[in-house]
Amino acid sequence: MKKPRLGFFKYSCCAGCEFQVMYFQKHVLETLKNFEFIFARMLLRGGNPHGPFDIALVEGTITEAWQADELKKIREKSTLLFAIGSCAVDGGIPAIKSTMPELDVESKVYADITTIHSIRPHAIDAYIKVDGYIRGCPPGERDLAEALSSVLSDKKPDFINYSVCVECKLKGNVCVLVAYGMPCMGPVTNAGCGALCPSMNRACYACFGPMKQANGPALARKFKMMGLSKEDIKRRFTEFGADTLEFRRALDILED
Amino acid sequence: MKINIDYIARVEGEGSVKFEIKDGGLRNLKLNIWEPPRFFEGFLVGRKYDEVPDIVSRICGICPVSHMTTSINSLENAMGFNPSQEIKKIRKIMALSQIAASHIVHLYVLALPDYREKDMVVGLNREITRLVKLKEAVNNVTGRIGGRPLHPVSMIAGGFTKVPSRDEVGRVVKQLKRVRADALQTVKMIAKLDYPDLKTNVEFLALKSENNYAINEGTIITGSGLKAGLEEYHRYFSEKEVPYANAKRTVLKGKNPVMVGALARLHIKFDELHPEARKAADMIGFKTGDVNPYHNNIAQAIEIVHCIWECIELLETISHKDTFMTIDVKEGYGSAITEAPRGLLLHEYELNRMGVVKKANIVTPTAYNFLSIEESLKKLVQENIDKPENKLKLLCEMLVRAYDPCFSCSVH
Amino acid sequence: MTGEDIFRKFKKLIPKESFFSRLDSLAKKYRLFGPVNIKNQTAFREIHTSKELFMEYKSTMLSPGKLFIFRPKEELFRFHKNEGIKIEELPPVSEQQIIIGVHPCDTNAILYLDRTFMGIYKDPYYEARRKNTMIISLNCTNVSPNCFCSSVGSGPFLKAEKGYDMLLTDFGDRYLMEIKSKRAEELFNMKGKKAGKEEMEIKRDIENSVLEAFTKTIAVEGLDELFLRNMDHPVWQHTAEERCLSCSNCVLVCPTCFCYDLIDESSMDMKMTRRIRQLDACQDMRFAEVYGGNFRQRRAARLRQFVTHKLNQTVQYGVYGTVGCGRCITWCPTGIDLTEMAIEIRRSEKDM
Amino acid sequence: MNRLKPVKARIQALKKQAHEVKTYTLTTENLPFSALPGQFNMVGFPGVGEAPISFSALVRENCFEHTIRSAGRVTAYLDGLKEGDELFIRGPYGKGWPLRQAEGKTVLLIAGGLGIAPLRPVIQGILEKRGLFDKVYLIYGAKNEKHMLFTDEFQTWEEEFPLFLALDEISNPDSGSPRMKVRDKRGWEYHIGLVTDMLDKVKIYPQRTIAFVCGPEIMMRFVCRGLLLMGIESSSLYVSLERRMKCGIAHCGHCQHYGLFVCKDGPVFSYKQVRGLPDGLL
Ligand SMILES: Cc1cc2nc3c(=O)[nH]c(=O)nc-3n(C[C@H](O)[C@H](O)[C@H](O)COP(=O)(O)OP(=O)(O)OC[C@H]3O[C@@H](n4cnc5c(N)ncnc54)[C@H](O)[C@@H]3O)c2cc1C
Ligand code: SF4
Ligand code: SF4
Ligand code: SF4
Repeated sequence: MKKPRLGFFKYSCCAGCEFQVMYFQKHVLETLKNFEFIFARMLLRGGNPHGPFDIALVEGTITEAWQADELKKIREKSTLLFAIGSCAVDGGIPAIKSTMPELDVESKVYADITTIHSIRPHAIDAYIKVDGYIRGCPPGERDLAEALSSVLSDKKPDFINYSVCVECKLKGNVCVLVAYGMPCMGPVTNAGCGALCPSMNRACYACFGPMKQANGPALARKFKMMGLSKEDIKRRFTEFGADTLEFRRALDILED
Repeated sequence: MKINIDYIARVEGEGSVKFEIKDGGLRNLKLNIWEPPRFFEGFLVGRKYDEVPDIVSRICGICPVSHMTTSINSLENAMGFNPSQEIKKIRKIMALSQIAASHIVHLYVLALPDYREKDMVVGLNREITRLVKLKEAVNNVTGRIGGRPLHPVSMIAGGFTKVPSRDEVGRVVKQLKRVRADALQTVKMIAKLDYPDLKTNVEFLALKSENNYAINEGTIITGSGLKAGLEEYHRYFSEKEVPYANAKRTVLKGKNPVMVGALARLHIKFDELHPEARKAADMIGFKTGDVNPYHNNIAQAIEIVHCIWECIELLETISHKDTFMTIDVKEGYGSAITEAPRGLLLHEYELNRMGVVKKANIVTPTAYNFLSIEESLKKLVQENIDKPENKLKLLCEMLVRAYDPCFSCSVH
Repeated sequence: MTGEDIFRKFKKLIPKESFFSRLDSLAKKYRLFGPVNIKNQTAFREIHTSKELFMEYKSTMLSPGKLFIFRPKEELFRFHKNEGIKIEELPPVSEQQIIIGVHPCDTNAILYLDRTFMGIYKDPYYEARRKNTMIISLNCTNVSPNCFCSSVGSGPFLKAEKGYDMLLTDFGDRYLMEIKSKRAEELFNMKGKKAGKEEMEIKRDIENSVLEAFTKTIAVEGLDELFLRNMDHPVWQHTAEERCLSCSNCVLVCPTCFCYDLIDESSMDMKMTRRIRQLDACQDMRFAEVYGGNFRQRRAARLRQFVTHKLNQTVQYGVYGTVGCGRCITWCPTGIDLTEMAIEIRRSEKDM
Repeated sequence: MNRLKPVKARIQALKKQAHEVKTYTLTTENLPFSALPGQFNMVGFPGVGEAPISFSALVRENCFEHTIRSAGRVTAYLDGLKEGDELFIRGPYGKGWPLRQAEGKTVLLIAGGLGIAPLRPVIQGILEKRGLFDKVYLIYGAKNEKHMLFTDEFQTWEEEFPLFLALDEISNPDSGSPRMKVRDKRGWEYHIGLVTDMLDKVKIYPQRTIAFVCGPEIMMRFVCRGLLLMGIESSSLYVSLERRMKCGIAHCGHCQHYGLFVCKDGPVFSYKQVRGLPDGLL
């Protein structure tokens, strides 16, 4: 069998996703063996950024115009293109920037912002069509394995898209929201982490981003009833969801 | 002749090197870090202290623990909170395991292929097997305590939300013990590589404290004898913007370009290294005072040994007591400096009385190294100016890689 | 199901210590599960000695039936790819096990699961475990605010006569032990005072006093028709939009919800695929998705499916889907209460 | 017996029926098993999953058939298989069409789109024992002529009973003017319009008529209402429902339709049984 040609592209992010492939203990040997790495800046010198690729993995938020242009070219050269990691999937941490006036943020960091060319941060699907989302920050092992093994067996991947609560219950954790009153984002967050935070006695902070059927406003209302301040609620919904409608919608109920 | 290395592969983040050779001389050498800025220091303003560690952890996918620990130390400092010895111990275990993991990846995946005339680690099967084994063992330490090795979740201001049980710790230790031989093997292998010659006049910079290999706290010490406490930081260091790079550059006023990281640490605090690591250094004939930046790789290998041995010792004394304490939220300013895998990392914050960030500043290892990378590159090019372009380019890339820069960190 | 053979059902008063020490003596042959206290919560766990048991518990988040008989997640098959595909059927683990202290609601929930997994089509995994599991039920004397078992006839005292092995009632320092199966009779043939009329009267008195502790009730008469008349009642829409998170907690903690998903996971070397069964939830968007649409696209429709499956839809098995344990109310992050929804519907009909 | 355990089946023949639709002629080791028209198998592949698929022909000469449209994960994978390849099946499951009850009666077969597939075994059953039934009509509609399935069997069918064919649109209108009818190369005449338009063409005694309807739920809704207006009892109307399914044996709960398990109590239901239930369109 011919090895699928793999390209890995990084935009604005911590590069953790590309690293997660190395953290991918159980599967790292097979991954290296089963794929032909055509382009992966962090793993490979040289390489061919122009493809074509059987599978392209794109990490990072789009924060500069050239990235969007390059991304469109990669899309054209790739049979399958997956967004990997919360940055690429829904804007992730870099999108927090969009909760405040852009120039304010930029001038807090650089005295001279004339050399800065940032645009409003967006997930990659703001610019191109994406074949699948490998969620999480860092991406969940199960979905990453599902994406790669699907390419190898030529089928459509089946990604997890229920809430963190489902994994939490499957693990038998005592719910930290109901039992201990912690402001857990689990009910609106896409699973894939194995309900990590509740298992570690803390509230989920939504690093896997919103699930498709999330009801942000309802959870925000609950937090309000629990006594969280408007600002605190806003922060919870914008840490990993500043660029998502599901979470942005939650802020509407804070207006009155 | 213009020489462009459009992007430096196998480093963390995005940067390029450009220079010109004219009339046999070098002109305009620039390390252009074009990693796009994400403005962490900007959007941290308005966020509450309890989410800061989770946010700053996303500055870097290789040293998230360092960013978390440094921010936590600094926030606790701002609120006048003193963590227990036990908390400090576990934080050190986290840091050591992450330094080891980072070095292991750097040596095997990023640096080694050059010396084996390869573009990528694929094909080096024996090494990959050792890499996976070592990495699994050290990641397991970070992962067991933190919940996951990358962007761990149990580390918060005030301590740890959960600490693994005695049995779990026992298993982790057992696994660490099993890779000790692989760590020593790594030192041997890395020492044998054929490093290019280069002498630089960098100023080493590291943290130091008595009786232990300083990681999460200590006094700032330089090779030429400067000693500075955290409160004096801004007297000695300044940060400058560079028009051609998105990263800022940190300089030590009135001194040579500084170098931070494993080589600097070994130079400054060789005596505090774990005896096994010192033995390993002797075994390969490592001498302090070595100013060839390429040898940073050797220093990293020695540090892996240190980290694994010290981790084992610390893990064996975890007591499970006082691993979490509540913090009284207060207004204040605080800062902290630690040793990240690649060198000094500074975080400083100003909080209002709700614990909301009013001001944030982060200085990363690569910002310190920025200038000395450029200076070393200049020296390297000048000394090898007659070499064919391809060879010269590779030498430059190898040099940048030897510093193990993290461009993502430097442009945060 | 157990208890088919003829046996002498006995009723005895047994000192608690001797009951527990009998349990301990069984620990070698049987895996024991029971309620234990963890950080002011009670949960069913495997125990090694009866000292771990906390029999005075109120309620647990997960029910024993959906932990130890129907498993939340289990591997069913392995497909090995090696020039052709071989199917390896993983036989259900069939260790002998005893679940101790199962409240009447949860016992009834197991009887409900039996209808699904041991009806006309038998699930071999469930069946094997069911047969190898002894159920020691415990009449409930600790009512929680969300319990409404008394309204739907599944508690607080167990009325079912078979399908479990033993029924305990707390008589202070003794248990009233009522044997319901032959194997229980053999294992617990212990010395104790034979219980007669008098004890049964005491039992009734305890039951009556427990009945007074209920704060939540639901009127079941005409419930079926009530819901069928009100499929488009505004309560569905506004509860769903304002409060339902679609997080599926309700379904997962429900002791009678049986829906599952089959998931295939392949190893990266492509040599092996595991077929795994895992609890699924009708609150999930994908649950009812078909080509060209989704019959429960709306959040309100999904919420209604859950509530009516518990309080209506008795055509399915001829009994209510709820056992009144109140878990879905307790563990719903926004506290959505199916009994209140029924009340709201009833009230609006009265107002008309 | 473990009913979740699939068995291997080999693709003996593969035939492209229409856009994205293929008919798979399969054989397995555990033949012959007996299946009824309207029943289904769970068809799938390890690592990909399973999907419920109706028999489009029952077991004959050690083979049976499924006609599958590439609609999602499992079916798209099956679409990539070739003759001689293996796939996995388990079944048969469900209640089929009540063919015995149709004996002696006028039989209306009404199909929309892929709905013809589960009705094909009924047609074949009728053809085999034509004498047992009174008048038979087939009304069949599809999006356009390219989506018509089993067109090469129309000839045989028409020898025994009339066919009324309808198309939503013509795929390549050769003239701009709107037309009510069109003929294809083989001479089949298609009405342009809805399946329900064709109900006028059949002449029946409502009390002695039974109807089997299969197609998209919204189409079945209008057809059934039309048939009720013609005077047929709702208990003599049968429809086949589609719901998501994972197990096929009334365990996994996915196909629950208001207390009914479509896999066990259906997929064929009398219209009376399912009319007006919530979460459905009937
Ligand atoms: C009793 C019965 C008999 C049947 N008989 C036949 C038959 O004979 N022939 C036949 O072809 N079909 C038949 N079907 C239908 C077939 O089972 C379904 O089309 C089945 O869903 C296909 O499975 P799949 O895994 O290929 O598709 P799935 O992946 O399950 O997709 C099903 C639908 O959901 C949509 N979908 C899936 N995932 C997503 C997503 N992430 N986002 C948006 N939409 C999504 C798809 O677009 C598609 O429309 C029958 C169904 C039943 C119940
Ligand atoms: S998604 Fe998270 S892990 Fe991935 S690159 Fe972004 S910050 Fe890093
Ligand atoms: S702890 Fe959080 S994720 Fe877990 S069930 Fe409760 S709300 Fe959901
Ligand atoms: S529980 Fe939430 S924040 Fe924690 S790892 Fe999972 S998705 Fe991320």
